[in-house]
Amino acid sequence: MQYSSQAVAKPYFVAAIGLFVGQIIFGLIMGLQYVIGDFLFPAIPFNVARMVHTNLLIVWLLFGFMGAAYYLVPEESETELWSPKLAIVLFWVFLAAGVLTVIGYLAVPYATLAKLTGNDLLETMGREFLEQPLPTKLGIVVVALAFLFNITMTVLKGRKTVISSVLLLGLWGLAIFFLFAFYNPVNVVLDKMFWWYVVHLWVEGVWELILGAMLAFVLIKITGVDREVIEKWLYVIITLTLVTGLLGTGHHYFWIGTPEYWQWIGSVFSALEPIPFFALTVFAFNMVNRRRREHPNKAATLWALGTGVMSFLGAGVWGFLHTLAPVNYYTHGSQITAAHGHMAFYGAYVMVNLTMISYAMPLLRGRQANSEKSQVLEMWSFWLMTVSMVFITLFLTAAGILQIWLQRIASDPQPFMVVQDQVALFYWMREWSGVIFLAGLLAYLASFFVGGKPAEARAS
Amino acid sequence: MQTRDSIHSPLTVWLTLVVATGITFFAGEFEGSGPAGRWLVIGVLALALFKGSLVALHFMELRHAPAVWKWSVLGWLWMVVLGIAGAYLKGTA
Amino acid sequence: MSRSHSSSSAAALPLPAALQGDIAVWIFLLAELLAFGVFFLAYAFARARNPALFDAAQAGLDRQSGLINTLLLVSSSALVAHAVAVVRRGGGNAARQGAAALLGAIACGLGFIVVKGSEYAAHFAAGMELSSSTFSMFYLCLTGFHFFHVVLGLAVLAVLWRQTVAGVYRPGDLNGLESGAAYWHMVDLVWLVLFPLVYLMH
Amino acid sequence: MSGVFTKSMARNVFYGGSVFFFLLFLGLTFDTVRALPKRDMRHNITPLVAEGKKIWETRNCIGCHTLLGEGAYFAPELGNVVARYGEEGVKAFITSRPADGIPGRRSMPQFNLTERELEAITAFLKHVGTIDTAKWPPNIQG
Repeated sequence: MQYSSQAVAKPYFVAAIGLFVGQIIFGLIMGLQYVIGDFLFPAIPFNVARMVHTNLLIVWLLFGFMGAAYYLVPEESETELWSPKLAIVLFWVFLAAGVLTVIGYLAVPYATLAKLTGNDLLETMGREFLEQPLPTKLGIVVVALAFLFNITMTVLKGRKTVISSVLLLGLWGLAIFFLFAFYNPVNVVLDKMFWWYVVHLWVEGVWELILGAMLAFVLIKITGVDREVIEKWLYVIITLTLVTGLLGTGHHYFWIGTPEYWQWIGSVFSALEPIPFFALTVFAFNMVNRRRREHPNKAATLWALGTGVMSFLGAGVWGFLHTLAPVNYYTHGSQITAAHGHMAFYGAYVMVNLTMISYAMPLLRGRQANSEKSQVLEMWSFWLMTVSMVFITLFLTAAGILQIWLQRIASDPQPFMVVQDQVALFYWMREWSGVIFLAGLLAYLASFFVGGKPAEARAS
Repeated sequence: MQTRDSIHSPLTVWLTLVVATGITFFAGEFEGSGPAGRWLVIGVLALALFKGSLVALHFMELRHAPAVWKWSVLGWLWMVVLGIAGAYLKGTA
Repeated sequence: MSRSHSSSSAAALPLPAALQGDIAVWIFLLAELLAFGVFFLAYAFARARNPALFDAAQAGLDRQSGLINTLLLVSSSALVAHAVAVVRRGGGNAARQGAAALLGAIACGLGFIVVKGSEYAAHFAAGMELSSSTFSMFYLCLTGFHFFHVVLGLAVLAVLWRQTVAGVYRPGDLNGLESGAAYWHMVDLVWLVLFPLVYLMH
Repeated sequence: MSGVFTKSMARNVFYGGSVFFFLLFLGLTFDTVRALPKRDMRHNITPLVAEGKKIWETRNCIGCHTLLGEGAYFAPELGNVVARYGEEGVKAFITSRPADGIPGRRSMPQFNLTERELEAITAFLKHVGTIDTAKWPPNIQG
């Protein structure tokens, strides 16, 4: 850690992991509700648990991105952060907004929360991933703008590198596309169309820029390969991302009332969307193979390689599985979508955050890498979480295929709930995989506290 | 003194392309249907393959580029044109 | 490893295999070719399912302008190739000759825009739009997607022309010119497949 | 694989390519917004339907159900529910939800909607059912 202001990233990482644990706990609650329908009903109905699960996911990933930015921008720009104090203030504001929102979800019925928080003034609640009350949404915008101001000022007064500029581009894109959350027309088709600007252009657009920048930074530090090579490939990968991802938005415009030409454009371009993830994996392995130093932090290297592979599998392969219109006609709104969602989010954005945290946390605590014991435990957590996520995805895919057959393809299609009862077995197996995932996560937590002599840093 | 681009100067390649385009156009104009028409369309597609290869090999100078780039572009051209021909024959069958 | 070779090398050594232009551009080209290729095959198979509709709608296309556009693009491509050859050879008025060739290429490109634009104007006046029929969707998507690539290509050629006039490119150091040329040839290559597919196949 | 590979060219290709495709995306979005009125039955959106959408949102129905296939996969698709059970069927189902849920079964909360609110939510779901979704879902089960 070359600049003292990088220490600001530490609370962000801690909060990120804390909220991550919360997200997984509510995921387990929901997993159980899938098989024991009235578990915790009416105290925490499924929709409330889901809001908490999905909102915690987005918030902790944002905490991770902000922490990563606060860590890598000073080092990339070779100058102190513009205002560490502002970063700390924003941390508490964002954490407070997040916790209050979750409490609001859990404490009062959603309709009451809407009335209490001025939804009548401007209706922005009640849409998937955008359930936050108006004050929280405004809080997110304020925090995002102040954060971006803080980071941009740091870059402007320091060295401009490709990594920091790509990261900035991704973060500014994130903030700008979030503004569409305030557009909620009565016309359902328009509402859905521009809702996808927040969701798709995030996770299949600007978030991939952030992912690329973070991974490139970690790879430069771990492998010591010179910056020129890594930054060239970064540009190529994010070019492929935007070239395929922008028109790839069309694969969300198949069945929501938008014209049918999107079925062709959406299918063709989203079918090419796995290419940047494949290039990312080849890039990551290539850099690690051509490494010019043996970095003691083996865990972070494993996370970096894992990010490439799992994002290609989850977002790339599982995405392609149901992105072509004729296939999507049957899989739309089924468990196949849920399977893709889980592995894509974990493989791409959870893992890149854990890569960053696994690389930066030891440095923030004053050592090059954790002790051998701690890194072994961390690698255990990597495999436990990754393999259990693969199983969650496989079980949901199986449930989805069976669901589609029974409910949509069979000669005498059965009603939704009748089908759900028949796929309950897969939901049970998914729940057990979820428990193992939690075990992996707890192992990850433990790895921070398992002491022992830190690995002496051979290389600089 | 043999330098790379003097073997096929752009002029000769250009003339060939213009002639091939003329032939393609007149073949396309022919309103024949049935087997004769079908063979004409295959001929047109073959000409497209020929013209495409000319542009790729000479204008894009792929004829002395590393094999991976040459065969990816030529491979693309062949697969697309053969795919079109296949779809065309399936369509008219 | 900058690939520098001087064209005035006395012995005609077999020159090392060299790619025209920058690899970054070529990766982008292959992605574009892949997108166009998938669209072409989608068109071909959609047509196979409904040849009658496509043939009837195709009759409404203006084959003459398609021919003129092909000739314009092929000539423009040749001029760009000529410009690259001239600048690579170097010598007294290489920059001037190269710039002139590029200007010719831009003129042909503009010609393409005009011809294609008038075709579109006629179609739009006749009420054709993206969602009026499968054929119109494919026709506008394919030719439109290509049309905007020609527009982008003209912008690239304009930059290349300005750089050539300024004498930026010299033998052994014309990576930008070669990259732009490769992109422009790709746009021509795609049209060479698109023209028979959309205009002539029936 | 010899050949020049410069960062500046990679940067130019990035900016050129992404701006190009973003403009294409905007153009297509503009065409879509222009072509929508023929498909989204916006002329049928009455104040009652608008009120229904607000109830749909403030009860967070999307937290369990899917609407035109988008949302949560815990409970049935509601885009075509009025076609499946009819308006009275939908109202009866909503009003008859037991407050404490059904033991062992996935349970829908009792929202205690007023008569007006019931009319509104049903009108909203009826309207959504008329949107031209290119013949999705595959059958009445949704």
